[in-house]
Amino acid sequence: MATTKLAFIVQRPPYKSENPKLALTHAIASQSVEIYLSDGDMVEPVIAFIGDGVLNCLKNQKAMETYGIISTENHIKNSLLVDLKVLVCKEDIARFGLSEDAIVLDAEEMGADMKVQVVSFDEITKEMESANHLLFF
Amino acid sequence: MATTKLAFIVQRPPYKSENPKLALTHAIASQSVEIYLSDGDMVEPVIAFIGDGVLNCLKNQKAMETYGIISTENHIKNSLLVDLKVLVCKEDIARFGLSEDAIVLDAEEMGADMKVQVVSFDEITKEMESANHLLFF
Amino acid sequence: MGKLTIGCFSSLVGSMSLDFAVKLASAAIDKGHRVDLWVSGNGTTLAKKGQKPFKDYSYLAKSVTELTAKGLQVTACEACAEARGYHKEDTMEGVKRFSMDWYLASCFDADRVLHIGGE
Amino acid sequence: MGKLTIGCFSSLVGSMSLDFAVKLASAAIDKGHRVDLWVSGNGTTLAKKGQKPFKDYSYLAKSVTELTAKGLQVTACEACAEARGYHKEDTMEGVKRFSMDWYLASCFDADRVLHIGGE
Amino acid sequence: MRLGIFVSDFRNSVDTLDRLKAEKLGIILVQNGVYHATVKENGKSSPILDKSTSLYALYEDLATRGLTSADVDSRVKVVTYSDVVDLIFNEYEKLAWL
Amino acid sequence: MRLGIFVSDFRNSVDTLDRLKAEKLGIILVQNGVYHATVKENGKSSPILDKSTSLYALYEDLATRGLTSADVDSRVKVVTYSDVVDLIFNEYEKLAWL
Repeated sequence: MATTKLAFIVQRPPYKSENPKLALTHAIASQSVEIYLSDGDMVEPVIAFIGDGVLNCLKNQKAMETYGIISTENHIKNSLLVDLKVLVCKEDIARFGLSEDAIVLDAEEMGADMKVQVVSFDEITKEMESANHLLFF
Repeated sequence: MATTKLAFIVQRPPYKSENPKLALTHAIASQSVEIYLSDGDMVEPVIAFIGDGVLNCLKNQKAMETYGIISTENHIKNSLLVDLKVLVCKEDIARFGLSEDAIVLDAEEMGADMKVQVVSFDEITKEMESANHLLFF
Repeated sequence: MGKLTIGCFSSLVGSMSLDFAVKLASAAIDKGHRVDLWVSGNGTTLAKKGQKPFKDYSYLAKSVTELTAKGLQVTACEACAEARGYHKEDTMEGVKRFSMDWYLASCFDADRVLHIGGE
Repeated sequence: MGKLTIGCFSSLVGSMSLDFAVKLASAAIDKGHRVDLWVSGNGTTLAKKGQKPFKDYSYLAKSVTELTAKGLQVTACEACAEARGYHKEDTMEGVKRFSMDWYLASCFDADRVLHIGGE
Repeated sequence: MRLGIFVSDFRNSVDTLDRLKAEKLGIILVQNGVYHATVKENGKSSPILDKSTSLYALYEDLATRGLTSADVDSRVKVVTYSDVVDLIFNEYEKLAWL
Repeated sequence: MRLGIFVSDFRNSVDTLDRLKAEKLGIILVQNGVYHATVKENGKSSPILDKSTSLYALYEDLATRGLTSADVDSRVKVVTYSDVVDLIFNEYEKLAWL
């Protein structure tokens, strides 16, 4: 019985490449990883948006209307729906002059209990320290 | 009878993507473009390396030994061999503290008469002005 | 009405530059312009037959098919495609494969050239 | 001896990151380590059957075939491949296709994970 | 020359824009380039907005990223793909995608 | 944590390196990252070389670009792929590719 903790750190804005989105879909895949593992073994992901990566978290992304693809916003909400831990760097939100109101913070309309946590970079560093492996996107 | 002048401007270092190399191979393709054109019509390419792009011009690139691919250096020499005009920005060479000795300047060993010209950015601007179209790599 | 030649060297799906190129081509054709689209390097993936639509991924095959019917010329760099294991039979209907000189010839009589060569 | 899991999300040929991943895998296997290689996004192009060698283009198909014979596990993201028109029959021999959870499972018991997610 | 420059990145890895000279120079912000029109870092607008008086940002790429006209700097005009076609053919004779 | 950071670009589009903290932090320059070890701009070395005392540059990527050990800053150790494997398993426990 073991748990491997993986930290998915998103440091780039959305849509230039699909990598920020792939961070979320890979983290969500932790829900089905047990088919490969022994009983009781787990993969525990944590997702953190830092630097320009916090721009992934803006509300009202119209990617489906404009380019026919599911928005990164939607993928963040899907992550909350399966109870993943999602962190956004407080200092970077301040640097961009964004109010918390402009940021995806919950997926209540989808029935998710989990919320996005706005935390200091020091908190995110602690998550990296407690993770077994780091995956930067 | 018309000539269309295309300016291929390389502004990024080699090998991160294959784009700087594709600038050269596309410019070289001007040699065979006549099959698509009327008699006397021509495409005249000029290649200019600016900014970090001047790093494409360093001598002794061992890309074949290390990764099994023809070096960008070799493609510059092939361009000279088919008499293309190749320019390198003088100010950027100075900025990187490179001597002209460190830069590919000719392909004499392959029998090319043409030489790489080290010119000021103002000269390169004039080439862009006289070109019909610009292609930045 | 003019002729616009677009060259795009970025990857399908991964980068949105091909999406940009296709949408711009569509808008220009709607206004009565002629458009040539050259895909080279990783951009040749646009020409692959059998792309599967997922809502998660950008899906351009349908737009390309519609636009070629409206006169868009799409040509993929032959060597770039072969290097990636895309052979002639892997190419989407309506899309051509030629050497790089095709792109230069298209630029020859174009009124405007938009070369998307960024990374 | 340890286990190294490498994830690579960059395109074949266009970026040298897949070259890096394959060379690092080879060096690690030569030292007796176990290596898993996960290719996702545009990295799935590494798994395409029928890549043609040109001296102008990076050609990794041969190295991958040799390394899988030496125990390298290469798995491509199934959805990413399908979106690009790579189906099961397009996949190089010795390379597997699974969902993203395969990568997480490989990370689970890896001693080291090198995730190449840059652009 | 009349030069239309497409900026598609928020963090540019090249300094070409600082050097290009043209009698008429327009900047069309597309893809992640649209953040130059909307984001203030530490209260400051992007220096790109000082490079030209003809500034455009693509509506579709703003909307994709959750941005609206209200977020866009007043110096920047929001345009659609259809407008970009007209800019290409009517306002500029040469184009550069950096 | 003991963190090995791979830098693969000459112009970084992210500022993550400036923020990461670790008891032991090593920087492995690969691909176009090797220019940090060799290029002086206006006479100045790359500021990346001040971020750590454990600096490495990949031999194969130097050679590819026409660079030799003689071009490399004295603070940086030239390593092969085989050496990188040992760094990964013996010197660091977590890895970051920025």
